Amino acid sequence: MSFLSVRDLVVHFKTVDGVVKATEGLSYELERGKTLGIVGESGSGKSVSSSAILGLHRGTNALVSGEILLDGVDLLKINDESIRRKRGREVAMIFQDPLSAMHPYYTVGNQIAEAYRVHNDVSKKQARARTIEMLERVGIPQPDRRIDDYPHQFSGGMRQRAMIAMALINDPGLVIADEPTTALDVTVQAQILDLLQDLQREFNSAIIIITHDLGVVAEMADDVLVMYAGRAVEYGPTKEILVHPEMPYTWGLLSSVPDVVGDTDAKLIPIRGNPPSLLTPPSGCPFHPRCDHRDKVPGDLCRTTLPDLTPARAGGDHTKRCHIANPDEVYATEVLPEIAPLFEEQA
Amino acid sequence: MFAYTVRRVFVGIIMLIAMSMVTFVLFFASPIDPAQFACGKNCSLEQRAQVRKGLGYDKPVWEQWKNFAVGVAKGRDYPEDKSLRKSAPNLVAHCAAPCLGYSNVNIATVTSEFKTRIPVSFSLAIMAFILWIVGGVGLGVIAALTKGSIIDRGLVGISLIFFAFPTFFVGLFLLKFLAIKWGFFPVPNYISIADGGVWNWMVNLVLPGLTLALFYMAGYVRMSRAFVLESMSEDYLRTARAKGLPGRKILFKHTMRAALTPLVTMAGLDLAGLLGGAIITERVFNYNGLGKLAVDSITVYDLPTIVGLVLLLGSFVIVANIVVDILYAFIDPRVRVG
Amino acid sequence: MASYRKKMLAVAAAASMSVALAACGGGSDNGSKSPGGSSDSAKGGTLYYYIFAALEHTDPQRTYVGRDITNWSRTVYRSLVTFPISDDAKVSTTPVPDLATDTGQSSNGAKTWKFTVKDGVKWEDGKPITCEDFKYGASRVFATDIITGGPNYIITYLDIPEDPKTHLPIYTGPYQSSPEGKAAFDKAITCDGNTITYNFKKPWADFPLAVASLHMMDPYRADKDQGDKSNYQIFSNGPYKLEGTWDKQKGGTLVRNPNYDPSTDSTDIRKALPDKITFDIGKTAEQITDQMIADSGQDKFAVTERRVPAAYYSQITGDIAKRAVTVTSPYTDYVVPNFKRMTNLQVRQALAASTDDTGWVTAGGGEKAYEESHDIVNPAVKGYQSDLFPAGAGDPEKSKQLLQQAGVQMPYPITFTYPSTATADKQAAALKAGWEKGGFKVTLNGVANQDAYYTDIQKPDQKADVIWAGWGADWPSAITVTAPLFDSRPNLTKNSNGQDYGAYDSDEFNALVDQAQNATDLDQQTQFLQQADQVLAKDVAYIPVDNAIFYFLHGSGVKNYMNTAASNGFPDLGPVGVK
Amino acid sequence: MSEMETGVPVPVAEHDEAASSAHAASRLDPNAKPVLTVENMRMYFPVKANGLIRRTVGHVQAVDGVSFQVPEGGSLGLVGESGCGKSTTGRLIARLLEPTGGSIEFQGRDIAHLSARELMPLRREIQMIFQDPATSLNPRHTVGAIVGAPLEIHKVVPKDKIIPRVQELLEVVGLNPEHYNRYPHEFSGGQRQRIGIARALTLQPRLLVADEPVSALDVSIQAQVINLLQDVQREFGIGFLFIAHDLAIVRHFCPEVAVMYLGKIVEVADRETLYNHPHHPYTQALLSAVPDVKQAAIGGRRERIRLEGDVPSPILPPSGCRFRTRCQYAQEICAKVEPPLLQIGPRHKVACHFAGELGQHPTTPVTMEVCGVDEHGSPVEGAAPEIQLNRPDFADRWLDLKTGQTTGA
Repeated sequence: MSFLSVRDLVVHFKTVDGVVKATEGLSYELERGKTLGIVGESGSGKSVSSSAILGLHRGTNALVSGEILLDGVDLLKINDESIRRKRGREVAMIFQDPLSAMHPYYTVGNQIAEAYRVHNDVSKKQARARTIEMLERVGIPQPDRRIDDYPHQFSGGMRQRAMIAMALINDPGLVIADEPTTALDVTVQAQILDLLQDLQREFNSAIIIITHDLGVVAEMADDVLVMYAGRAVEYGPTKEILVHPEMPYTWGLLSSVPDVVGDTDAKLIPIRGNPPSLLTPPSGCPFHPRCDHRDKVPGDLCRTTLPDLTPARAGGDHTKRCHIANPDEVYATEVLPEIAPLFEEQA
Repeated sequence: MFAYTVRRVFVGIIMLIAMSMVTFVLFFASPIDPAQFACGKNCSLEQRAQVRKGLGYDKPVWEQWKNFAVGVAKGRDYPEDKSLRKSAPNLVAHCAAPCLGYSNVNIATVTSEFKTRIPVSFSLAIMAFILWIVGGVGLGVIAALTKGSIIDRGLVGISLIFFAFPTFFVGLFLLKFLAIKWGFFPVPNYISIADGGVWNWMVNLVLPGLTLALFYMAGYVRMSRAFVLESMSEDYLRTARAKGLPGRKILFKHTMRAALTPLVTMAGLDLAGLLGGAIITERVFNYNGLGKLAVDSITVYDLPTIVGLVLLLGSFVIVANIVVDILYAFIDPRVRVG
Repeated sequence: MASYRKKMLAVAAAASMSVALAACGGGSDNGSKSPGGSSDSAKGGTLYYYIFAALEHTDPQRTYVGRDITNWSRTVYRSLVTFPISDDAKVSTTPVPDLATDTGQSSNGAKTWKFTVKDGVKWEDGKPITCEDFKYGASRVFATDIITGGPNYIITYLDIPEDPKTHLPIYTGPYQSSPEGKAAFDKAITCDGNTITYNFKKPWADFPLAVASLHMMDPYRADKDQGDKSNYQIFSNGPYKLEGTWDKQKGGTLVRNPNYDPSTDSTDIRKALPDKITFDIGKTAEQITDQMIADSGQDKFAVTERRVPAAYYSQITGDIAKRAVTVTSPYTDYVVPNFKRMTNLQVRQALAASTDDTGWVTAGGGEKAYEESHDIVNPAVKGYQSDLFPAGAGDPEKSKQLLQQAGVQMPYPITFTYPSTATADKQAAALKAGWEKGGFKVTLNGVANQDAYYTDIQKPDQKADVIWAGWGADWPSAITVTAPLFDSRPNLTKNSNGQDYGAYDSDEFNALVDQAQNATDLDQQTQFLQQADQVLAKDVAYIPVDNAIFYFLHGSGVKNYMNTAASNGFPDLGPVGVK
Repeated sequence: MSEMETGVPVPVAEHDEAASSAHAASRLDPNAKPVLTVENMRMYFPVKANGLIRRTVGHVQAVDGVSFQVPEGGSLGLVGESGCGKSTTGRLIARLLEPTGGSIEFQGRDIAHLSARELMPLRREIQMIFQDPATSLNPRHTVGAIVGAPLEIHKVVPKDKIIPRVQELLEVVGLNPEHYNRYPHEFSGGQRQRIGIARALTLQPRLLVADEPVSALDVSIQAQVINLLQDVQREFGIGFLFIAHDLAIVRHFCPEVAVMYLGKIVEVADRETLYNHPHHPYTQALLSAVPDVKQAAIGGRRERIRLEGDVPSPILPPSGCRFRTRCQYAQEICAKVEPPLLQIGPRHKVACHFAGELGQHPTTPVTMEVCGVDEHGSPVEGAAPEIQLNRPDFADRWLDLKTGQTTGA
């Protein structure tokens, strides 16, 4: 059994306008020392599903079902106090905007030490020593002095380092990084991603990295889960997904993002229309209203029937949710030539 | 911080000077002749001119203001008639520096009038302040924590009712039932601590304090509820939960501190406003505080008292602003000047 | 001359937000009840007097509020002559000797008045009251820049030349005056032992009435005078004296004056039964009424000058009603046509005919607040005539007929200006309804700024056709009513209509006023004034709309409670006792 | 411009189709005349002392001596990390700020110090698009009012013609023209940015300052908006100053790109050169830091150049070269002499003493001659620079780094 095993996870929110189907039937596995990248646009359910692991939806209007097995324990079945004890100790989270994610009125050190003391019966002094140690580990210069700074006195990169220190101080088995670098500059992003990888090696933790940036996924993740309208639409090893994507939405993501290398004349092909409402998701394949390859599927299948998550033509652990019979060929002949000749040669 | 405070005080003083000027100008721009008022209605033009001279209102406005300013610095005599000082010295009142003026209506210097009024207004304000902070914030937090429940809606609804009722109505209501009819409280009458001890002072302040507090409390219930709710949706609270902190710690350490900070500003300024007198409440309960003085002096066109009050109340607000800012810097490290 | 009292109280009322603008103060005994009971058995105890607004002055020469004039008369300030205690208005408005041995001797066609001060009368410090003290008191009125706010008739009557520059007497009071002024004053008022003589430039037939009604001729001790600083000083010569000092905001307590000798006084004027009288300032009408209804503790021994607010009328029943009185006040409300705009007599007559007096009174709160009025002169004032105006609900048919005769377009458009309050708005609406039935088209102009109201309506170029005003006599003679209000000569100037708000100007009327002022005896004077009032009625110079009613509660422990003409309709402290 | 010409010509309505069609990157027209020429522009924000008297004790040198050109109908990209001064530059160009020094020549006229009144007509010519469409649109105004407001303010068209004009504009940016009476919150983020673009187009500007126009949008939507901006540019011949931190987006949109660091332009070049042959260590680090899908996908990522630490404070920038504190090639001269923006190719300028392609940085300063210093940065007598430095445009002659000689085309 995997270290983390999410099975058929459903997260719905009851609102006055109706039920928001934020996550539908989501399943994935993750081992220690490995990284899973969850990719999707805003509102695709990627953050919501991860918050469910920490039980952060408890006590809200959310309806959560399915199984989340961490080390064999179903996190959805245990009581509030038990999940609280796991938070920050077994599962830690790193958030997108470290400025708003830290309390402005308490020092950085206070907030990190707090995360340590709540799970460990240690003195203030011990907690402080441990905090300094962690700050040093995440690369904050003069940690014994900076520990008493307030978040606003840190730069964006340092704040995110501090957040990482806070997340890792209890040596958690699973770290969920929710858009950890979106608010950061590109050079700082590179620093942080490097740091995360270093720490992962050191602590052998499992990491879920949630992002909209395929580049980050490509560099960080062993596996990728592409989400659209609350569902997994493609899932598999990163390299597989990026080189042989079999789902038109993944194609769209690849072709609508320009790159800094390669042919400067590469075209930018946007995905039509807007992301769907989770209140009234489209029937059939949720992507069909924006899909340019519907014509390759006979009849009205895309509109009426939700495709199953089936093994990709390329085989392996790669699964995708699409009715197109020969997606690998469509990609190779129709999509790839338009966007990146570089891939053509390699593929 | 020190330099900042000194600078703020300096700006405050300049503002007070400007306020006193504006008050002088506005006073004389009013269609009512203060001399006519003092003289009475069956006053001939000639007599009125005499009265105006006696009050010193015959001089140009700027000169009157200048005399006022000199008085603040050095003190002055009333009336400012050197020959009268010689012929009938016992008629002349001396107003020592800092002289805010001498009221012909109250037959007293403005400062001495303030000395008797300030304790009344302060006592009332502080009693009200304590009641409304304890009640308003406490109930607001309860409402926020039970958001959407009957308790929440009930608290918000009741507070709205008190907010909507005019203060004089609430005041008369409390007075009539709690004091006159059922006798739970004495009919309020300001008794200083020196005269009647802490207990008497307090018991007499309960009803007027409550009258004021109910009005403010309503706002504070809703504000603290909103702030707590807002704070509960902050990212850093999600962080606190993700850390595995217990609920109690999240509420008291993380939620409350952030939620109640903005209240400090409002409470400080509201308190400053109240120190300047609660006009209606003082009227209803016959408390001779600054608010009642303000109404009385405006009705009888008592310029020295009006100017003095403007400056006093202005300085309350200015001081409160400075204090609140300093306080805020202690609460919120982001505001500290680095 | 005039009604300062009125103005001051109106302002106080506006500030209190509790009482309609119209009416307060003054006195008549109509409808007052005097519960019986032996006065002697009520000796001792403390009487409480609840007052709403702070007193402007306690200085005798500056006191001008009817309530205070009579309160001080009964307790601390004795005058040469004063009014006795009586249910009978006629008696209680007829002066009797007080500090003087008689009610004064006039000569030289009422231009010279002579009084002799009684032996044995003393100040609170035991020193005798001398003629010089009277003279000093009168002299203070001339310091018009310091002794402000009080009645100052003697400035215009006393035989002292006028300074051509200031148009004021050359004598400017005891504090600073030219030697010539001082000399002129010394000639105008002379002391011969205990006899004081006043020399006037014109006849003053009702001088004793003025002395009894006001405190301007009271004695004053020069060594106690601190000018403006003495404003709240009470240096007594009556049965009580002030304990400690007068607190402007809270009032003060009167206690017995050991140097008062009752043998120099009369129980017809002062019974002085309570040992203490506490004036308690600041309670609102609502608060006072609540306490009076509850009638517990000290409230049992309390009287007040605040009228019962209309909201409480329904609570005054049974035993409580026994402690309530309605008194006709000396205050009359009236409207004047603007003679610059309503020049046609028949139009004014139509206005008078269609005036719905009954509607006005009902809208104002009914019989406990107002009564219909027939004359601008109050029923308690000498010269009152009950047949000048019919009052009632008006006669619209007659009004229309008059307008037709006048040959003006109908409906005839008019603007009515009045000080706006909740009650006054209702009353104005009632008047409007009546007038419109009578063929007018009425635009109401309620003035929200009450303080500026009188200044506004004094403007000669004002656009109002009909103007509301109120008046109360300074002393119970019509000379203090119609003359100051309608004599065009002192009133109408380029910049102001003075108190002649409608700019009424009649030689016939002015001549009758002259005759009255030059009359050497009161009856003769009254006769001229009645004729003058008839001229006003004939010209429709005014239309009276109401006399204000006082509706007072008092505590159950108050004995011999009375509201007399002498006390201007307020509780009379002369006879009252507590048990 | 006459009244007649102010109307907005309507291109073929393409709405959604236009938005979804594939677009190649914009191309450089080397012969285009400049619409905007900025020379030595500086913006210093005073820093007040904390003492009793609020003395100015220093300046945030947000923009310090920046020179560049935007060609008519072309785009110049401005990239850099937060705090580098790129947004301030944009706001200066749009004259939302008045520069401390230097000139901003727009259509041949220096607008750097015009008064608010003189700027009025100019506001029609230079428009701005902001990052966050949610906050830059007044939520209480309808889309029609927002887009039509400039028409009303500048009295360009009669009142009754405003609505039809607004509808045309909405059509141009691919929105349903019937939605002119809706409010901003009724639109998605991408649609709101379209509204912002329509508003900017209302007066047919000659220059658009686009400050991070797509960074708040979802990835799939970013491409739609970028393509729309390309359409608009082509259709109306608008010059763009395109400010973004996303190097890939800039690369796609702008044929010419300037890289800023701490208030200065460190490198400017045509796209090809800048992305494929960057010569400034900062540009190299920046590019290497961008996570790259394709490279990663086909076997490991590029070697990343690690930049240590944070950007120094713009109040007290390092002496000499501002990048030297984080630069692995820095030597003595870098602390002493500020490297000039030196032209090293037909359309390539770089401000570095050791400019060179990655891994081929020279060991001796290339700027000794132009700066008149020796390799330690000490002045050398008699050296006279032959080349004009820090000019906004590109000269015909430049310093060839390979030969060390001044050459020309």
